[in-house]
Amino acid sequence: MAAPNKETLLDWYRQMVLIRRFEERCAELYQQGLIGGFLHLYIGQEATGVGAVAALREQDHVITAYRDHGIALARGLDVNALMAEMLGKATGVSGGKGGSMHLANRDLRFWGGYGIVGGHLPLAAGIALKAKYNEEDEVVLCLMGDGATNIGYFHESLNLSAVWELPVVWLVENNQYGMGTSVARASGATEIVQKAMAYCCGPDGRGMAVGPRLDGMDVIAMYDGISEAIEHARTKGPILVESLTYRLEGHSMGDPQRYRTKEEVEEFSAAGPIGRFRNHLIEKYKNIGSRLDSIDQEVLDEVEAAVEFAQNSPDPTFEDLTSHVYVD
Amino acid sequence: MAAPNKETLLDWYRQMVLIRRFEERCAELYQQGLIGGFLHLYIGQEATGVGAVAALREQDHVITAYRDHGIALARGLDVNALMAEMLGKATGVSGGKGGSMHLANRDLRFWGGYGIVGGHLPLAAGIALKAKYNEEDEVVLCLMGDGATNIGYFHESLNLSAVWELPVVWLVENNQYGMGTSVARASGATEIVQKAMAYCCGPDGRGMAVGPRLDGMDVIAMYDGISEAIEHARTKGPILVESLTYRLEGHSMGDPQRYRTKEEVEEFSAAGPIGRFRNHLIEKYKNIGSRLDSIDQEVLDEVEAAVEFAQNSPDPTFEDLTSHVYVD
Amino acid sequence: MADTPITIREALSAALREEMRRDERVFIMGEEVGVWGGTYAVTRGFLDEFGEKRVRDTPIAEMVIAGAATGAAMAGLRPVAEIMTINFAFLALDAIINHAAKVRYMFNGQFTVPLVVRTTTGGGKQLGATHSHAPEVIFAHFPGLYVAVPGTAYDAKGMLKAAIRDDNPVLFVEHSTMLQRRSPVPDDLDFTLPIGKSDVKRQGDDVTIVTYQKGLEWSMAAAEQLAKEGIEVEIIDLRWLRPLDLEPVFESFKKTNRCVIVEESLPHFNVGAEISAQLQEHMFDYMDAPIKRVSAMDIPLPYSRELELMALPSADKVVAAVKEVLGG
Amino acid sequence: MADTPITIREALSAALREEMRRDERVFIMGEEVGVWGGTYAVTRGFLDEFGEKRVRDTPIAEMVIAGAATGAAMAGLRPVAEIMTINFAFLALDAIINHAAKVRYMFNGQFTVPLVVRTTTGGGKQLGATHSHAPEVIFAHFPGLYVAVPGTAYDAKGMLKAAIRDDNPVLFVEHSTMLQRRSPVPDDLDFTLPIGKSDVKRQGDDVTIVTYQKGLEWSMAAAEQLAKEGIEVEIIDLRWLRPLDLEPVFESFKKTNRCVIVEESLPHFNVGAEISAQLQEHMFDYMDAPIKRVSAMDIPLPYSRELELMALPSADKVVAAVKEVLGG
Ligand SMILES: Cc1ncc(C[n+]2csc(CCOP(=O)(O)OP(=O)(O)O)c2C)c(N)n1
Ligand SMILES: Cc1ncc(C[n+]2csc(CCOP(=O)(O)OP(=O)(O)O)c2C)c(N)n1
Ligand SMILES: [Mg+2]
Ligand SMILES: [Mg+2]
Repeated sequence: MAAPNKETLLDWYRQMVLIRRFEERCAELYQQGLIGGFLHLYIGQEATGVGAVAALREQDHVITAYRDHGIALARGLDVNALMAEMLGKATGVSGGKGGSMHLANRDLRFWGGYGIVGGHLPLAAGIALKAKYNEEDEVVLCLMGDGATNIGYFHESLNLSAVWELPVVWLVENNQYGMGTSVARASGATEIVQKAMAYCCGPDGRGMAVGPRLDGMDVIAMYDGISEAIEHARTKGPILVESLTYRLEGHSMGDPQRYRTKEEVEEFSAAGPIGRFRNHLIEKYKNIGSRLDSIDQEVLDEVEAAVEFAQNSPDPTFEDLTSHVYVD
Repeated sequence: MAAPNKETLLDWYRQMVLIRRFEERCAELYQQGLIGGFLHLYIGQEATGVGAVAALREQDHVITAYRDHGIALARGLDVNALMAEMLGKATGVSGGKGGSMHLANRDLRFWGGYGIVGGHLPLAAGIALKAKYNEEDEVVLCLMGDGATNIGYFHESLNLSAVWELPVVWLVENNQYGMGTSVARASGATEIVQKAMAYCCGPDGRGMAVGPRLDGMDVIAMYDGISEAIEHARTKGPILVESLTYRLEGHSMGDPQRYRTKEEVEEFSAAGPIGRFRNHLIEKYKNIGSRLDSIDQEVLDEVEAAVEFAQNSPDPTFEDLTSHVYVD
Repeated sequence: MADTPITIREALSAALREEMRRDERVFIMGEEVGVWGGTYAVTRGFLDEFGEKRVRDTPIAEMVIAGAATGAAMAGLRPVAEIMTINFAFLALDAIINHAAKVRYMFNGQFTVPLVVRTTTGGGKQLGATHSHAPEVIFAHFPGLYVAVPGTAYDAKGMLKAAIRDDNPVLFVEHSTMLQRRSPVPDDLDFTLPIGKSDVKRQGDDVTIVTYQKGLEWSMAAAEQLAKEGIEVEIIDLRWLRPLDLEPVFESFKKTNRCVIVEESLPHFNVGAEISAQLQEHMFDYMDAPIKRVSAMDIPLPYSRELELMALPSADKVVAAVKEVLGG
Repeated sequence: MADTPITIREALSAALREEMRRDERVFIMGEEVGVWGGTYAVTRGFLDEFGEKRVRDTPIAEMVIAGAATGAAMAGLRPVAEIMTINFAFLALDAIINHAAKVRYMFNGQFTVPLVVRTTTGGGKQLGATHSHAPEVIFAHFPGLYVAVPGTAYDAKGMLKAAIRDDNPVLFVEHSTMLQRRSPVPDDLDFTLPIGKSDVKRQGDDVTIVTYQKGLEWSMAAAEQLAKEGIEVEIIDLRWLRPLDLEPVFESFKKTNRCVIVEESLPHFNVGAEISAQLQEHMFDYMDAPIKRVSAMDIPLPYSRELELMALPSADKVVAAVKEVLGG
């Protein structure tokens, strides 16, 4: 794993800002009634998604839960098509049938966001099984929330991946809450990586590796940690990794947030991943400020253009309504 | 926990022999077509059930899976009514509606055998919640097989018991196979108690305790170990305990047993719990041989009488068929 | 009787609060019922009034929510468990059907399960395919359980109180888009409605409409449109899918000889199928026209607002069906 | 075509073996499919022929069996997953309905799920309430999935091969008490039967019987009895509950004007309800008598042999229903 060069770091910065602006714009569009359903923003978690996805190789796979905008953008899905999906348009990544929770792009090996907590974990195991079955050098990165680690799907999926030695990196985005329930109120083990002990270690050390608890607010730490985890998954088998991060917005829109204090949120906001990374870049490279500013501006324009694209896109039709229920 | 005296030990011996004879007789009745459905014998696991249940106080609760005859007998359910249930008679413990897999006696706080793997684990958590809710000094002993520790129910139930600090002793009867699948082929962690790490330890050490791996072929070791576990559950919270045992017969009737060798079975049979305990008693108490012989004979008679009782009992009627679907 | 107009949300809250005050054994458990105040704000303020013992937040773990509540009910408490939406109840199907609904019968009446599982149903909120089911019918298929589907505040309160007081397990289904609907509701602390009684919500001589919950709204709106054209429909609200009370439907049909069944669910193997089958069987001589069903289209629900509306039933679709059975 | 009389078990084995030989992507996974040789011996010898890669024993974990198979199918393999009995598929309802059946639609056709989930159904073996369901109807309710219910060896082979070759997810339901039934089956390696085609299994002019699987046996036996009395029934075997092919039923009904629907399932919200509803809707002018349904009684199935037989349908009950619709 080569240390990322300046252009790579700037690209990560761009991705993180893009996610932030995209999310903020989505929140506005939701308020205006242009986005419906649930809307789970990735604000605060950008470093986790960008760093983790950056560690993937082209042939690797990624799958996540409904909090999926950031992962989709990091994996390089088209911003226009993503925004169009938010607005339920025919040009959306899922033709307007999926919405915010169900973004995907098969060609980019982004297998989608999924709304049933834990429901995508078995899918990740299955995708990894395909790689192993065909003896292909591919790894699956499966992201999930801390809350998802308490559901039966988690147990069955991680265990199967251990017994079958599947190349999966199980990455828990521990943003400290599942809706309004803190980790300590929902989970016996509060250090979530410890749960890997239940799937470790069979004969000859086979089984799940207890991975690191990464600083999910540091994109470089995420990149490094997940790069190593992918190497582990390729060569040894599944691994459970935790990212310590924070959700700066409500769970979805309209969350009364009675479960945490304003002070807590402000503290995390001040130490937010984008400002931190910006400072890091400014410290590391002199005169980078104007580059960063112009990235900020480009991204703003990109998101605006995406909104325009989406708004000008056609609605899906009655034909779309009935298509793809079955393969004909 | 007082060391068991001679009469207690003899009673355990009696219970273990009773289970063995009961099971052997059931196997015959199955061959004769008098017992139907599935029949999961407890042969080989007698020390586990008898020692564990002996550790319970009257106010404690016990619940198990479909391999439930031994637990029912150890908890003191009437042998006649048990045998009648096997034969589907109206005088059976479940009125002939439950069968071998669904024995229960509410008064004796034996909450039943259950046929869905893992399905009774949440029930155990709920029963323990009742005790806690009412501030009653009661513990639930929940037995399950090694195979059951891989299902979602296990994860969700153990986690809830940890988060809510419920007084449950989760006892895994590790008889080395779930049907034909060995522990190593089914479970990431091969030392099953290690799975407690996923539910341990929250704030202030709250959570699941990693209990001992007990010698499930030694009734005294089981009694001691479960006695301690009950004390832990009463005062501190849930604990996961493992009994290392062996199923000497097939999974149910008609198991081709392609998954293990005759030699393996013979080895365990030679070291079987009843012979071992008998030798222990003979070493410990002189002249006990005739006492043991007469217990053997009494038990034989008791089982024969139960068969007779069952065969002479009436079948359930059409009225029984439709009763107890709902409370009126 | 002092009837106050309140919303369905308020009616549900009041029912729960009154029953919790009346009976110490009644408690609630589920995801976000406590600190958050209930995803749909039904239990707002409950944690303050009743404390953590009786208002229990759970991990995201539907199997154990339903299963542990079942165990607690068997042991003598009276849990009201909440499964956030009926989509997630798919995960609890085994706990609800194979355990809650069966333990009484299987053990010949030894156990009683005074359990209410509250959940929300329905599409129409752009939540996409996995979050928009109205699959009550699959739960109503099985004996041992009751299934409540209230459509007004009056019914919601009276039925929920009855469900909590009843000794049988009840799946209590609330419609997530109808919580703001308002109607007069008695303040009487002992106001309950009988279990398994349908209700004539509108009188008319021309066509019988059988429906429930959201279908009630579409039907009422259709009735107004039709009345303008001189067509008077009689609307029967099932209120319960189990016990299913078709007597008032038969009575009505004897008068109208024509029937339309309106429901939000899918078009095949749905509630309307059962009613249609029973009508033609028992009212054969009264049939003047084929019975029609109005339901959603036979597709998963899409995200796009336009598409979703096309797929769901509507007052217009009810009007059209009524005219069809009138031979229009 | 060289038709050899073989059992349903042999037909299923042959179908699986032929398809696995034909297509490297086809593999099987499930509890006890490998070393044990399949709980019902359908996959006996497969491990030897195809090896561990393609014959995969799993832990007891139905959620991940169905879910991982779905993921593998999305990724390009063609899994045949086995859920030991349909009772345990309750635990996989979310994986099957919310994932396997929906991912194609939700992501607008990006994913294809060439998955077969094999399972066994049916009561009649004294397995008690939780193990004796025939709940195929609840799976057939949902679009996106096909549901196969073969009743002869010929159908079993042709339908299973078609299911494996098809690109849609199929729940393939086998009846556990019919595996020894024998009929001539083509040896042709490319013998398949079209998906979603029902079949006239007996011709007659007096009454149409619509049925499937075990109902077919009861109906055939009833037909013989009735023929002796000069009553000739036409028997239509649905073979698939989804797609549901009622054309042959309508055709037959035009001739007979009377219909009895026979199924093993529960009496309410069952398969017969849908067929009855469609018949009265589309064949109203041909109806000479109310359509009758024959099903199990509305209770959980009990253990006792006598009670279970009372609760299940029988040839006699079919005879009685036929006479009833004939106005006898
Ligand atoms: C099976 C299931 N249960 C409940 C829900 C409702 N729900 C949606 S998100 C969520 C919280 C998940 O928390 P976490 O896994 O920590 O992810 P985060 O939202 O923090 O990213 C819940 C309870 C659901 N979608 N699926
Ligand atoms: C949910 C579920 N899946 C599968 C089965 C079928 N089955 C019955 S017993 C069993 C093996 C269980 O093994 P274990 O838990 O080790 O218990 P043991 O039989 O060894 O006592 C299986 C797979 C079941 N009853 N329930
Ligand atoms: Mg979280
Ligand atoms: Mg075992």
